[in-house]
Amino acid sequence: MSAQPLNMETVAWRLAQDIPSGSYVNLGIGLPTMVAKHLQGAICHSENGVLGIAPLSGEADEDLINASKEPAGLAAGGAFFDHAMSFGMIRAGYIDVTVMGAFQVASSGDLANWSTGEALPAVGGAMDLAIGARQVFVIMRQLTREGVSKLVERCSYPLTAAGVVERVYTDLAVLRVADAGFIAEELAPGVTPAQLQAATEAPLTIPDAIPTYRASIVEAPA
Amino acid sequence: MSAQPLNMETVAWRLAQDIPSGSYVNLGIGLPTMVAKHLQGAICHSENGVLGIAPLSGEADEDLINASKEPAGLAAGGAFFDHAMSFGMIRAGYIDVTVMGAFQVASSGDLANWSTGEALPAVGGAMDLAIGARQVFVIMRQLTREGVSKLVERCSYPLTAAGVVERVYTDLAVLRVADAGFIAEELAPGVTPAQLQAATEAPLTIPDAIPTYRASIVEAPA
Amino acid sequence: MTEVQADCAAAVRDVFDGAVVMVGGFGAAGLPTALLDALVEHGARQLTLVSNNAGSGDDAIARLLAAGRVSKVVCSFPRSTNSEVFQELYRNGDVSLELVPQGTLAERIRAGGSGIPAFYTPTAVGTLLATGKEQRWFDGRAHLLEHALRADFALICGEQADHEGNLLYRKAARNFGPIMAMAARTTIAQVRRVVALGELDPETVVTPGIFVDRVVEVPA
Amino acid sequence: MTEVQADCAAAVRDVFDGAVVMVGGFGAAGLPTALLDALVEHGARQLTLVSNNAGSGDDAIARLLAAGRVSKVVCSFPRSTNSEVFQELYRNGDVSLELVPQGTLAERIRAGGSGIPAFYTPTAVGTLLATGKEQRWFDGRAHLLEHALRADFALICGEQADHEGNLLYRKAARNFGPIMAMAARTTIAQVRRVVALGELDPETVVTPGIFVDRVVEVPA
Repeated sequence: MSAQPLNMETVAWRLAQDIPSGSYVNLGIGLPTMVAKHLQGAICHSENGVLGIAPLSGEADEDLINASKEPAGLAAGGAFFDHAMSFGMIRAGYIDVTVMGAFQVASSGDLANWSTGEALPAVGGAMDLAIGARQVFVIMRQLTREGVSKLVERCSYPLTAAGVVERVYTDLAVLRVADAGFIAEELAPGVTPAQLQAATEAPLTIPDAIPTYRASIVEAPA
Repeated sequence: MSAQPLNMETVAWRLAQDIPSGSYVNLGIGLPTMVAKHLQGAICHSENGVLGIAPLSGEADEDLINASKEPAGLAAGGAFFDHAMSFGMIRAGYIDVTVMGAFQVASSGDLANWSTGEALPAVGGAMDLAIGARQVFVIMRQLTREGVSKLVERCSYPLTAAGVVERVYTDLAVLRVADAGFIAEELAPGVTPAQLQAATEAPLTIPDAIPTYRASIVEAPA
Repeated sequence: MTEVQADCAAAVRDVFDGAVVMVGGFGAAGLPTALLDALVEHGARQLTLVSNNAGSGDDAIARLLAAGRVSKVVCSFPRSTNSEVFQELYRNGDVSLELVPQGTLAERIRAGGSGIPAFYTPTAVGTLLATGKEQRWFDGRAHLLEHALRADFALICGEQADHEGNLLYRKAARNFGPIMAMAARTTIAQVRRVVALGELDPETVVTPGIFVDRVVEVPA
Repeated sequence: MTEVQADCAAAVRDVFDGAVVMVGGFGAAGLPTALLDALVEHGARQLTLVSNNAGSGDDAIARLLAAGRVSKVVCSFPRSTNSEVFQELYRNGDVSLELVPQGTLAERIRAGGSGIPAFYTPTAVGTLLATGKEQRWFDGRAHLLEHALRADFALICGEQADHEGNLLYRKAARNFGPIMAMAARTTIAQVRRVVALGELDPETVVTPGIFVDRVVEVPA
């Protein structure tokens, strides 16, 4: 595996380009929070009862935190509500896009991101978001630290939800989940089709004319 | 039937004496609304999303109406909420007493107060209140206009709910629903045990020492 | 995305024949009169109306019914004072009725807006309104299975809205507004005042804008 | 009837061994710290705790757990940052865990507070957390039957309360407070300020006092 792994900041930026202005978006814990600052005109939902959650800009307030329990800000036009309404919104399909991390994504769209079989699992709102949001986007590194592909034919970890993932953004490529498996849509800068193929343990189509995207952000040092 | 029917205002007053201060009370449409002005320290719930509903005192406001759709007032400490919460409150047992009118009450506590079999029935919140409130008190005249008892062994009209009525306040007596049927607790002023017995078509116990209550209000002309 | 509409005609422009339309209000409080009048003008037919009442006197629901636009009514209290318009249509078989206890109606709408397809409730067990419904026991008590209600459109009445669609209501005019806003694909709110973004206190917003598609200002 | 309590000890005086106790908060926001500390002091044991989290670092939930007062936790996210206290108790078998997806947890509590014994939800279908649960199809989609959660006590944290028990919250500290208040037989709220009757705007009350049994002022 010789692909130069992209800074995930660039991947977060690339993902944000696929979220239209005016979308209602929920960003999961971890990598997905990196997407926040690249969004243009989207309205962010936080499952702890906030619409209009925004990066912190000013003094931290212990009563205004995001789903990762970090201090946050509130955009003009935001609103607070209780947990029942917050998850009602999610289940009823009002969230246009949820961005989540993952341990594994299967070519069927199955998502595994809550448990690796550890003794003490925790699920949070992952299962609700996975089945409720209109689109599930995953952002993750394509390989584990051990170099194993997280794009798989069938998840070996416990499922969060079956057949829900629509798009996957990794440090190697942008992929779409289709009937026949993953379809690569764009390569990350500096990645070759062969490198992507080698890092994918699932049915994968790489079109001959696959483009490489260019990030228009200045990357911070990895 | 020679009993002198009481002014229902007196009955409403008598009923109100059995509602302790601090109770949460829902008053149904019609006769039950007469109870409002005799309550002491109770907090009135209106199913259209109001706690602290009070008799109108001031100018009518089209946005502040009671369940009978009449202009109302709001007590200090009142609150507005939506219909789902309003009926959640009712079903979950937060209403201590609901006062309802009735076409018939059976000695089993069955209540019929929404339909007499007419072509176009209407139910409103009657069924929710009947099963949800901790205590169901009925206020009604004991006889129909045709002189037929509304206290029955078995309701001939469609049920609102089975086995829910706890106490009945009529122009003849105050009655309790017990396993063996109605137990008269007090007679209305001027009513004899024989008159009550004659006006009741259901199992009825009239204790020998049954008291007659005295209304401490000045009755308006009938 | 919430659109601020110039007038009620624009707000109801795409209500289609056969649509399910929820209409807020309890009596006159919260009744979206201007939107209903625009709907009469618009002309959509064969509507299913989900509302607590079925018109009173010549109020806006009665006008919609009188114009012959409604084929079915789902409500709890069709026999309001002066509900002659509905009563005659019903007697003539021109409109059908699904009578639902008020709390069950509210909870079915709330379920529709919360991604809950069905729930159990103790209301109406052992009554005529339980006919044909599944009964099941929980904790020693019988309950009925009830299904969620969703709608193509909700017409509701608020007090204030901002450009994000956040809504405040006024007093008991709130009633069905918040839950109908959640349960409809397209929610249209007439409000007495549209205010700029940032003018509403995020603590006091009752219906977050995510549920509201169109707002139109109709001063009192 | 709502009682204004002089202190937290009085407010939690009758929490009994084996009680089910709901505790509001999402992380530190809305956590009723003073009430939880009073509960540790009070000494009730064998508690079932219903809360989103199972303690972090040495927060008030962790202190209650560390004191050995909890035998079961119902929550969605027990593995928070620094949840070592819970993790060790769990590993040693001293506390059991019912893991519930966060939205299902919220909806079960809301159902408990709304007289709904059970409902169907699409969340968790086909996952390990569906084990043993009834599955049923509605509109071509599989759902799980979930049961209401109720509690003997709810400990929640508000911003202001009046003497009727009406509550306001602050920002994202609202979270589970409103639904837990509905779902408990005895709801106890610590608030930053108790105000006189009439000082709260009836339009902005989030939790009506009917759901609140005791309030105690705990300034920030």
